[in-house]
Amino acid sequence: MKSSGPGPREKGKDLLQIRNLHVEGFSDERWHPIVHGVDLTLKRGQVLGLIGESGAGKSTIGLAAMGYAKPGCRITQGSVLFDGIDLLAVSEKGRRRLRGSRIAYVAQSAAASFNPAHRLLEQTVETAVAHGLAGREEANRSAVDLYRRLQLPEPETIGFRYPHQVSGGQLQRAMTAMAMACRPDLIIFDEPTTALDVTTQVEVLASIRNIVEEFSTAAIYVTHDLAVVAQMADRIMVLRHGRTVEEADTRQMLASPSQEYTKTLWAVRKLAKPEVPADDYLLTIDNVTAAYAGKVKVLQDVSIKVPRGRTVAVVGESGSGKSTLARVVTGLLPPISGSISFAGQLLPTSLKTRPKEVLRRIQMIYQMPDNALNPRQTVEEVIARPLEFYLGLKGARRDRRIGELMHMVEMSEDFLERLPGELSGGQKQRVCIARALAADPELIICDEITSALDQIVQEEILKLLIRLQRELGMSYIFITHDIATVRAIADEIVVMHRGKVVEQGLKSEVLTPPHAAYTERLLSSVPEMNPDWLTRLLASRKI
Amino acid sequence: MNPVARTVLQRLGLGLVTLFIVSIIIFSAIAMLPGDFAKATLGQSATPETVAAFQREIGIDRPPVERYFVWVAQMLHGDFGSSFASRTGYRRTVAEIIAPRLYNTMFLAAVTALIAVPLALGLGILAALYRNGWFDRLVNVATLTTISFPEFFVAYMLAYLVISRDTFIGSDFAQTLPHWLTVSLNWALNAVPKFPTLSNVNDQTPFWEHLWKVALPAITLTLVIVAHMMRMTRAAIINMLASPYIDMARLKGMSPMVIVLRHALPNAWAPIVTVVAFNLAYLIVGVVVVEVVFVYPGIGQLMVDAVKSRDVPVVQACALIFAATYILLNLLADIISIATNPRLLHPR
Amino acid sequence: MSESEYKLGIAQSLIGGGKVSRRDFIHLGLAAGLTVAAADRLFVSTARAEPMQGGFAKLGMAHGATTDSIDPAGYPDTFTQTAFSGSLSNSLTEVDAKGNVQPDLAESFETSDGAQTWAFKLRKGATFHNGKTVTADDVVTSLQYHMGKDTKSAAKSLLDSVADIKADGPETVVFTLKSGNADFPYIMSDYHLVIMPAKDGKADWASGVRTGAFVVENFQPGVSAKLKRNPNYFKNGKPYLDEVEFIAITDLAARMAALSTGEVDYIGRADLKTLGMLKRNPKVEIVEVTGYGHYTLPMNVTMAPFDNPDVRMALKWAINRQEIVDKIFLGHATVANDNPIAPAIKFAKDPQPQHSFDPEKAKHYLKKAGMENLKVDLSVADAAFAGAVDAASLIRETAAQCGIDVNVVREAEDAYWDNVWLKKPWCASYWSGRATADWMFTQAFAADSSWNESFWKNPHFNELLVQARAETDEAKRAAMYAEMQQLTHDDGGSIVLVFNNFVSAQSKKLAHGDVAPNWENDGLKMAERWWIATA
Amino acid sequence: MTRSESVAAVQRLRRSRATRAKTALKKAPFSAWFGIVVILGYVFVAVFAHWIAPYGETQVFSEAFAPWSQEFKLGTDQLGRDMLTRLIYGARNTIAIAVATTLLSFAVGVSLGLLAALYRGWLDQILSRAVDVLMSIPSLIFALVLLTIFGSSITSLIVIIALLDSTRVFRLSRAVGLNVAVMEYVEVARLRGEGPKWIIAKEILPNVMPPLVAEFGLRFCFVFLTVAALSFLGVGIQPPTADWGSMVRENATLITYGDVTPLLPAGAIALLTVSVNFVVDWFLQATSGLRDEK
Repeated sequence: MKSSGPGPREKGKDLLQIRNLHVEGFSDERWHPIVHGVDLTLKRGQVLGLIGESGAGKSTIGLAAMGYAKPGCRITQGSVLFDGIDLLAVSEKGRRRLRGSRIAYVAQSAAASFNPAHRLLEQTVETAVAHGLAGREEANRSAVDLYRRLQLPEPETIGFRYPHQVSGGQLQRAMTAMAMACRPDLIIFDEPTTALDVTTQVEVLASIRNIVEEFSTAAIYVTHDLAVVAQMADRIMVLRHGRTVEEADTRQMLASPSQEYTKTLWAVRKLAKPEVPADDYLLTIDNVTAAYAGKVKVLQDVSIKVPRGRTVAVVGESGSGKSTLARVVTGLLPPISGSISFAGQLLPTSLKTRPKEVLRRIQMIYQMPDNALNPRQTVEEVIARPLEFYLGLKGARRDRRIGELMHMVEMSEDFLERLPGELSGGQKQRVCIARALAADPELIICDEITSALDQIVQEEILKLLIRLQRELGMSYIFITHDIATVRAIADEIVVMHRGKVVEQGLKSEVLTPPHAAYTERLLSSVPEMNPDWLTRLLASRKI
Repeated sequence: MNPVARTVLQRLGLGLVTLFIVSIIIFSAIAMLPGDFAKATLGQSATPETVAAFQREIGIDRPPVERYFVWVAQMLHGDFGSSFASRTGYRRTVAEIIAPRLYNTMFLAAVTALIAVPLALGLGILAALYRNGWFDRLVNVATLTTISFPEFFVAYMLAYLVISRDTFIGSDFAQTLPHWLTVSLNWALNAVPKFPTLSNVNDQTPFWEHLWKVALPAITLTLVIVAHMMRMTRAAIINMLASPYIDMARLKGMSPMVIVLRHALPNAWAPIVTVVAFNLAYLIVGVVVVEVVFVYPGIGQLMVDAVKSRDVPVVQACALIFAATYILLNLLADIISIATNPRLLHPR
Repeated sequence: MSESEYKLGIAQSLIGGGKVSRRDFIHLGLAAGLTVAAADRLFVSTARAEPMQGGFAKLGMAHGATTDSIDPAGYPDTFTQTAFSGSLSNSLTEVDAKGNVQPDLAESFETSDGAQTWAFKLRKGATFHNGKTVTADDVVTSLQYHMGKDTKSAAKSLLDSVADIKADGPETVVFTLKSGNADFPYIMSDYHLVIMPAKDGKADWASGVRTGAFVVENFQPGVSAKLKRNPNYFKNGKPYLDEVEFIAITDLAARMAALSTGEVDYIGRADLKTLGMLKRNPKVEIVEVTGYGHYTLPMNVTMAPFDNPDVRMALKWAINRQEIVDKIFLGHATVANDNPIAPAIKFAKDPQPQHSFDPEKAKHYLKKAGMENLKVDLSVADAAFAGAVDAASLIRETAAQCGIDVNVVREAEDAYWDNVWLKKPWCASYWSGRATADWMFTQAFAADSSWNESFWKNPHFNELLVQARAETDEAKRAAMYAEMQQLTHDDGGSIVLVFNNFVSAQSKKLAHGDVAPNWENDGLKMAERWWIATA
Repeated sequence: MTRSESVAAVQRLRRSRATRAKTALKKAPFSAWFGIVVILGYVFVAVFAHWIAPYGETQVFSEAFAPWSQEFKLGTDQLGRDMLTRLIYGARNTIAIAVATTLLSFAVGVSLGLLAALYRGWLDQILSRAVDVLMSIPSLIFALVLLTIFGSSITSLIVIIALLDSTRVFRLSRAVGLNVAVMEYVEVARLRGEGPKWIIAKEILPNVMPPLVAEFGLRFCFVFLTVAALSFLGVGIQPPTADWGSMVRENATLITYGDVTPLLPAGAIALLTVSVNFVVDWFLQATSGLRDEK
């Protein structure tokens, strides 16, 4: 963050020096390197952004900065000098004394990283009390103070709640408070906002930035999201496969990345499909209202039209009911009221009552390919089943078809006898797509299918989908929370909020102002590559 | 509504239904058994007339269905009825027959639980703390072995240890061993306290003597149940150790002991108490064999006797008590799991 | 005889009453020229031989169930029999160690008109525990308790032969029998037929007030019964013990363990397998009596193939009784010869030839019956008698050698007497035996007996039975019984395997005189007859 | 990652998959090895009992309780039957019964459990309540009663114990089934319109195997001990069939005198159950996801 006056501790001296760090991970009965010889230097009060795709080793390095290796990992070489102490050389006890007190950690999923059995306050003050840095009373008081600084609601009492009683954004801030409790010199932020909705993310980012600035704490900020790191970091280090690609000052890095790889990372953002107006409609959802047994309505009087051969992107944050919409269409959740008609005829509401033929014509692809593929079935079995089940293909004809499908999703046939466990995330998703295509459907519902993937892979998948639509002319309902993805693939957009449709129409109409209030907020919350974006946004929202 | 209260009510309701069905099952099972109380008691000396007279007196000449509903009616008035062993002018109520036996069983169960549960938890926690260390391996192998032994085998071996204090030297077995071994074994055996191998207690037995007499049964049962609970404790804790908030605790610089006790254990209670409850139930319901071996007048043996002699009212009562114990203990387990889980205790 | 020896003699006679201390006696012994050890040994032996007053004995019984009660209609097993019949109560008569009937609560008895009328004179001054004197009416009501159509008594059939009982004055009871029975006094010794006080015309058993040597102090069915001495028992001097506790220890191993750890002083039904090892224990004494009890394998002679005498004969020859005695009863039994009358019983006569294992004879009879490769089921359970199942497996082996395929069917232990005995064509059975030949035959072999387990109806046998019963000429009777025993041996449907011994074990601190053979535990009266020796 | 790298990765995985079993065995602790060896030994003996046993199962010799000798390696029992022979045949009979029982109880328990997990709703309710009822009746005594009713033939022994035991199997398979039933690939199958048979057999079952296999081992031991306990309480297997449980019971009193005879069958039982437990324990360690560090 831009040099905002001298903090309590003097700035500029080296705080952390990592030299020639090697880390290995254990899997498939043997050790193999994750990080090969990374060097890193961090000055007091400085914020360093570690960025890279999954498997780049950014989190591992973050943890190594605390002299810690995850279960199943080990640091094999190198030194981690923290304020002159080599964390790899000192005893476990010695490291323990530093952790929490002088080096703190903020984990990705606060929900999972808070102990569900204890109240927030206990956990916030635990380190301070355990390390004997403060008495309970004092610790509690300073905790409440931190809650206030982090703009947590009811700072006096929120500490007495249990983790599950607090929202995700608040938890993430509470965890920051916990990290700050001992006023550490260094905090490791490990993807602290990845699990949050964009609108929440903004607030959390803001409060984190303020507090770090206030105590001018040094920080390592690990993330895969360039736009985010651009807001938080003074310097950025790009990592790939456990090696440093390049490191530079934030602005310079954004302006002129020197490495090819970095450029490709930057490039992803630019993919955009020209929209095509609808001619006729395949699926019509009329005033559908749905609810899970006895609970509040998750869909209220929703009406959506899906044109044939086009893509309707359903955008919304968690709890907006977009996934429920998918369940209603597939028949997993029969609506309370309203009707759905498919290709002219009324669609039986519940799955059981739908004829095989209808089931075949509507297919679905999920967010987590790992969960969507049976780990005990080979790719071939996965793709073959719909062919046999729907089309009754056998023997040679089936095999030929399987070949074609693999070709369509750009995978070689030697993947056929593999199990999902042996495929990368992108490949798994391709198999899921192939499985959907096998039924040769007219409508495919894609539920957040790219959000679990790295950006480069995301792009490949999106391109694939676009191509397939061009060739086979099926319609997509594309459920996502990511505006970039929407830009990339949508013809029409439906914006949902709290189970209602806020706005819908052609992509160009929805994305260009004037927007509905919520859409405005949503769009404005999407981080931009500009380092000053957050500052400006906050100013404009005057938080 | 408070989740605990809700569960309690729900389960109690279900429990009653279960009890009702159990009573039907048991009743019909006994009805299906060959012979009846009269024939069973008269045994070889039965003659048709005597049997008939007997059946008339205790009313088992009536059709089963009628008898069942009479019994249910009694139960609803909280009357367990009277044993078939009663005679005109000499009533033996089921309650008075069961009471002392139930007390004995509870006594033994309590003693065992007081030894076994803390032991199991302690060992489990230590094993989890020093997992994959020699201690862990040792405990693991030891416990696996103890659960593998037939109950009566353990019981007899313990009895043997006590008896051998005197008889070992003289036994053939001792002769077959090398001298030094015999001597040292004998020395070891004499270190064994002279526990009674006969746990025959009655309502006049004073407390301490009672305690002394159940020593062997208690030890046997402890050996039988500790393993199960200990292993579950260990497993549950280690399971928790895989979760992110444990990593977090480590990164907060907490010591392994603190991590296990303050961060893992509180989240591991549910599975542990379930297993503990299961074993406690076993202590009350499943100890027939041990009772037989040590001639301990517990309720298990009572039920077996009653089944043998077709004393239906007693069998029914025992079965209901057993079922009730099982249900209540499980309910207790659930309550504890709820109480130890904030998510359930304080819903959003 | 020197003076000192004389003194010693006197002293010896006084030991029994505990009037001479061990120390003094040894002094006298030394004076009489004995070594200390010798004197001590003499003291001990004398002491053991002479009953001593006082003491508390714990007696481990092989039975006991929660359904036990003091109701004499029941008394199903040794626990209730020994505790409540033998110790708490008296019958009119008892059987002594020699197997002769003796007056017990009765003082004397005499018969008239061909043993059809019996008059029992009650003992003077015999009182119930509550002080009430025993009158003839008490006796009448007590016995009637086992008679009539509503009785549930196991002894009912015993008294079937009784036509009428009436009191003749307060001290005499007169029985009129349907037909003469010279052995009637024996029947009166049965453990069910105890005398209870009459309460408004009914026998009052529930109060537990009886005439016996002990009074119930505490009774927990299936667990234990504690009895204490009845100070004004009518047999002077008896009982010797102040207190006895009967403990139900049904598990064999537990019973043995309890004795060897000294937790009980006596156990009934010791484990034969380990008796040898028990003998090594210097503190333990083993008592073994050949009783009247015997194990049988009744064949239903009304069903094929057992309706064929030759088949029965073949089977009788196809069993190795000696092996069964040796292996299953480890020698603690006597080979029987298909004759239910134990050698100890009056008029017992061993029929000829002795049936033993002889494949040739067996095959011969099979051929005669025209049933080579015979196949039969043998239904057994240890409920019949301990070792029945093993015995059956042995029989299976030997029978196989005679070309008979015996299929051993293991029946359920409980309800055995209800489902198997008298139902299955060939099964295992146990008779605790009866004190007289007549009694035994009447119950187990008479055509009209409901316990005629082989359904054997041999007209000649049944005539003899009736004649012999009324016959008062000993010689004639002997002849008749001999013939009957031969009949059961040759033609009878019951294979009488062995006479079992009562094997009990006790710590040496318990002492006793000669042990009665009629029932276990010294004719059920051990509590009354035994004492604790000083040594 | 790019294609070439992924292929490399896959080859690595492929190789390891082929060798996983071997490496796992290599890394197996001593206890597991011990267990495996013993179990194999038992199976061998059980299968070839007829050829191994020196004498016939029910063959009777003159001397009862013969001491250990050349003729009778472990002496003879109370009827003069060769102890070793009885032990060997006992292995066959007892193990056969235990295996049959366990298989049956799994057939019942697993199928019902998975059905309940898949459909939930009333089916689940009914089954679960029924199981509750059964479990609340003391199984040993209940078994005693049932065996008295239906007679203690081997068949009824197997069926009764299996049914009583299947309740626990039901509980477990339902629990693990529930975890898998919520997976999206199951949802996919349902969306495709698959029937329950396919879903259970092809989608759920393969994914719940490890815990079930482990449970199988434990159940086997349990059944084993139950049979022993039952014959100890007097409802055993038809004589003269050799069976370890009743063999213990027949000679129990010898223990009082430090005689080892009754310990042989008891030991045989213990040894087998210990071994199975060891193997199961290791198997669980190997298959369960939790990798405890240190």
